[in-house]
Amino acid sequence: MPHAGTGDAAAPPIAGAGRAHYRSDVAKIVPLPQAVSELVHDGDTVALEGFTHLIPFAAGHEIIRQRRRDLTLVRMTPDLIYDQLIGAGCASRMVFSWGGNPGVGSLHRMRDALATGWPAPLEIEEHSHAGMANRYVAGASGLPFAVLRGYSGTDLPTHTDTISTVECPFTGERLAAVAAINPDVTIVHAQRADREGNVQLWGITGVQKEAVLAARRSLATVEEVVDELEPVPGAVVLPGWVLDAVSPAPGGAAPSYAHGYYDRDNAAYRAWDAISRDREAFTRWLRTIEEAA
Amino acid sequence: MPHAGTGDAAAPPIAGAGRAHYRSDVAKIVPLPQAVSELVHDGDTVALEGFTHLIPFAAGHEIIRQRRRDLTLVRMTPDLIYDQLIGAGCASRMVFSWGGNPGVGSLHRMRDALATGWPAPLEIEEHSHAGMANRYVAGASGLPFAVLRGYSGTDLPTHTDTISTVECPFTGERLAAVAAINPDVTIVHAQRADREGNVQLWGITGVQKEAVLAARRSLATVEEVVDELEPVPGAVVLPGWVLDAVSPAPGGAAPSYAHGYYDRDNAAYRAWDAISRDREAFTRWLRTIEEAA
Amino acid sequence: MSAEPVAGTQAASGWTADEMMSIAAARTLRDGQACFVGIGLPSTAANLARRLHAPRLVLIYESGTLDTRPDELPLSIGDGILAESALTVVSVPEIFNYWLQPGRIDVGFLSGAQVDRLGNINTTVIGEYDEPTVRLPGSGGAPEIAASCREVIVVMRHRMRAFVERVDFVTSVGHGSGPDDRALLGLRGAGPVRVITDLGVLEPDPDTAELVLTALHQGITVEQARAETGWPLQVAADLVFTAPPSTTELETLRAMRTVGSKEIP
Amino acid sequence: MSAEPVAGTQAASGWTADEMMSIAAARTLRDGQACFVGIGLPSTAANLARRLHAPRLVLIYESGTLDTRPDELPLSIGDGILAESALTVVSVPEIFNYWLQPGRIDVGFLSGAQVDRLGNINTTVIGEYDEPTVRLPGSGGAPEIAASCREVIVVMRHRMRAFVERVDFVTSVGHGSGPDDRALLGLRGAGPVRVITDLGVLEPDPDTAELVLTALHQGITVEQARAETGWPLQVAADLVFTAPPSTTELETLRAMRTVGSKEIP
Repeated sequence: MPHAGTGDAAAPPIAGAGRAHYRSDVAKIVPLPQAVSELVHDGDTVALEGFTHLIPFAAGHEIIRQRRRDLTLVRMTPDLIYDQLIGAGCASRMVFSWGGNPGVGSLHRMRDALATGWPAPLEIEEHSHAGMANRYVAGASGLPFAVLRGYSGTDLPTHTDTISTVECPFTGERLAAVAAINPDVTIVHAQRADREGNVQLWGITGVQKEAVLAARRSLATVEEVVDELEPVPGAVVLPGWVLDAVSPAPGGAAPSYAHGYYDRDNAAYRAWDAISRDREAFTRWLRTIEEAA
Repeated sequence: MPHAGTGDAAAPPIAGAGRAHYRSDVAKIVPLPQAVSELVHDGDTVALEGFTHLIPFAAGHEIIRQRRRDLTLVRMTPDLIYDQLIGAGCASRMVFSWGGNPGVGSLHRMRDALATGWPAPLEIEEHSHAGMANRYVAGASGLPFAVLRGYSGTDLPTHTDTISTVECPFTGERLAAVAAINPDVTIVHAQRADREGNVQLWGITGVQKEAVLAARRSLATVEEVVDELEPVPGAVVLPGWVLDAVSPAPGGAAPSYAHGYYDRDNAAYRAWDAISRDREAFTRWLRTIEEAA
Repeated sequence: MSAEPVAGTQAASGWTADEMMSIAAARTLRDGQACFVGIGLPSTAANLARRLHAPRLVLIYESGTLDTRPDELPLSIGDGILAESALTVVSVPEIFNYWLQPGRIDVGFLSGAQVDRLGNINTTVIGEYDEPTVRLPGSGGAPEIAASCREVIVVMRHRMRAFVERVDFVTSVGHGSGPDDRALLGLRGAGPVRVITDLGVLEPDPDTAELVLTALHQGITVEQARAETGWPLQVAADLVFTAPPSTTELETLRAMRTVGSKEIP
Repeated sequence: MSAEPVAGTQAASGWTADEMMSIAAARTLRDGQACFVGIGLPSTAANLARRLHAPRLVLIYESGTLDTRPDELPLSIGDGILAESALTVVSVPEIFNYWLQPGRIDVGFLSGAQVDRLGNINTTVIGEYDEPTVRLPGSGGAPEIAASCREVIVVMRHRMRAFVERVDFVTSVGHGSGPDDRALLGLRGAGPVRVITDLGVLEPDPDTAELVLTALHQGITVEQARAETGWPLQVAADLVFTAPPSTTELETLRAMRTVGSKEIP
């Protein structure tokens, strides 16, 4: 895998990993296999965020290759990469608000795991988008919960115990409350980083900033490492000191897209429907990923 | 006063004014005197926001000229323009978190009003920046309150009844709560607008977006009206349909600055100290403003 | 998924039932409104309205794209074309908290797998939650769109399995269990004011909040609508027929291309 | 406001008391730390540190400028130069909620009108709140900076009227009313670990949280410090003397210009 000069296979361990909210060291630019190896552990709560755009596929495939198990996968819009992680047996739990193949249909590996427990049983914790977004906001803000107008009258609170209510101390009004989410690791994909590990992403930026800031550890994969981050309208910049590692991964969001770099491969999303419907087809696909080290 | 072609002295009333959160009409580009006349009423709660940058001085002076009375002035960082409004007798109340002449010293008109009631008694409601920022966030979000880690152990809650506490329904932790703020009118200054009334501001953008979105009515004064809003890195864009009016006011942030247009007039801030210390000097200054219609 | 030719197939009338549905939905949007758009049928209808009578319709997608004017139809809620053609793009928390939640959006435009007699919508599961017959994608932005928009318009193909007495799961509240329920639940928008299908239009009865048939598309009968509705469908006294698609409407709709449509048959 | 020449005037020692204070404060910052900076003395010290031993010090101002590297000193917290030289500029709500509140800032760098025996800070009023002798600017960002940074460093001129037994108003909590108070109040940072003045350095006693004298600047005596302190100032057993300013430190400090300084004498 191509990577910038400062990271190589013999790079020392990532300095900041695991120091939660106290990370003043600059993110290290390290190869993706090392970053995943050091930052993602069995049993972790892992968020690979992205709202249709900049989905961290390369990082997800590396998690599959490293055969992580018993992960709790968190994401507002779990799509193909979560279907793949679930089918590969990496996950025991999914926390989400909309799970599907955008523009195509269902996630068949997720459905199979839910219905039959293949290859491993999958629990779910289900929210609305507004609820999930606010859970990340609370996590990023160092608060235990967030308040919103939501869920009232729906059947979700019956099934999800991270939804509750709170009373306004000024008006007495009852509002929905959701528990903060603080992933052990958040992984995002971005257009680029500078050599100090500052990361820049633009286009639809979703909930990525909040997901990174809510996490105990974080990794950004990037299309390229550059000398200078030219300002871009609408860009979100994540300072290197809130990231534990940055890994070059050109094309790392494909088949989703990277605004300004490449388009969404809609054919691949469509093709996934057939692959994922069939355990054998999926298993063959999985082998190609595992062997593409 | 220079203004764009679509607004003139005989312009019909602003369509959206007073429709609170349901404003789908596009902001009308109207002269500043008309906008202030229609949008700011005696007794209103008015926020003229700006964090050192883009302070809406021209709009404040127009409020002085139109002799509005009994206003509640809201702002995180009341500075010269609030000192001027208070000295001119427009205000009966101020809601704030830091009141001073940035880099110079105190607000003498504010101090005089507080100490002696000249020219009118002034009540205050005092918060921290974090509290005020979150009050605007709650207001912009249509929530009655916001939660934060703040105020604990300070003497502020004793004096300010819009500070309370709330218990996390998940952890039982007690956190600070602040009441939402929803000004009757928010006024901000921005670099530019397009002819549909979409407004763009950049540089230090402070809490302006939240202050506008929290308000029942809103006005943006702008350096210029342009055909097309070229995207600018870091810019905040306020769609015309959340504004009631846009008024051209070139130089309308002076003596504060407009990033990309003109610098801060530090000498004017320093000169204000002497003017504001003395009621007579202030009264002479006030006459120049009132006569500059 | 392609439309089943229930009625009004192109051969018979010059347009498909889906086309009639999209056109009828587009017509209900007024120029200058701010519209929170779900993907699929709502997105098609809203973009059609923008090309017809509502050039200043403000389209908002939950991906954070504000006042977006795509020249092709997006395939997903987060397509690049939505960001490129937007007045501005904000974060996902901001779109929900600052834009949707306070009630500043005029129209929420939704679809679903099931809608019931009282306009409640299900996009979560068919069957029991823990042992579903069909696991659907889930909530997405719909619950809060349904709660907070000034009014909600639902666009769905009219099928027996979708128009049910009571949804299996309330993902998004329509009129809850009756006309006062939204107020009791603290929901501030008016809820579904119209369900537009490929057969006609249903609207809540002011007294009972029950969806009743208020319009039929050209060539559709009350019996056809009743046959595809899972409750005893009432018919409004002033039932009307939808005006057939105009040439402009049809041509505009057919000229709209979906992003990447070369690849998606 | 110019420094009163209490001690170490330039004539006698080659540097002023204010210069020694800024240099001592700058020295306490470590490279790579994230530092939330108040305007005035803290800003001078932090920018000096960045030019000396801490080039990767991350400076954060409450105006929303993240990792800013101004080549002149800002006059206010919201100067254009802070935005122009920042890695990124975020909104004011974001700077408090996402950056300060979760405890991801290493050092909060504050000043004040009064500091007391237990490190509490007053920037609100001298005298009674409702009938103040002096109305001060108020809280600004200080209460939450003091609450949430990993540690707090206070920089203030050492004067009897400012170093008081008990502040007239607790704007920002130092150690509250004793060593366990921060934990009881739910404040997660360590609070003031050091008060750097133009006379020396005070640090909280680990057992009582009372500020005790731990260092004196060159040429200052314990008596001078006691004379300017409003409580019986204890002296640490291992009291040290601050190293005098190096030529590099002094030259760097003196070469720093304030924005618009031509106009501000």
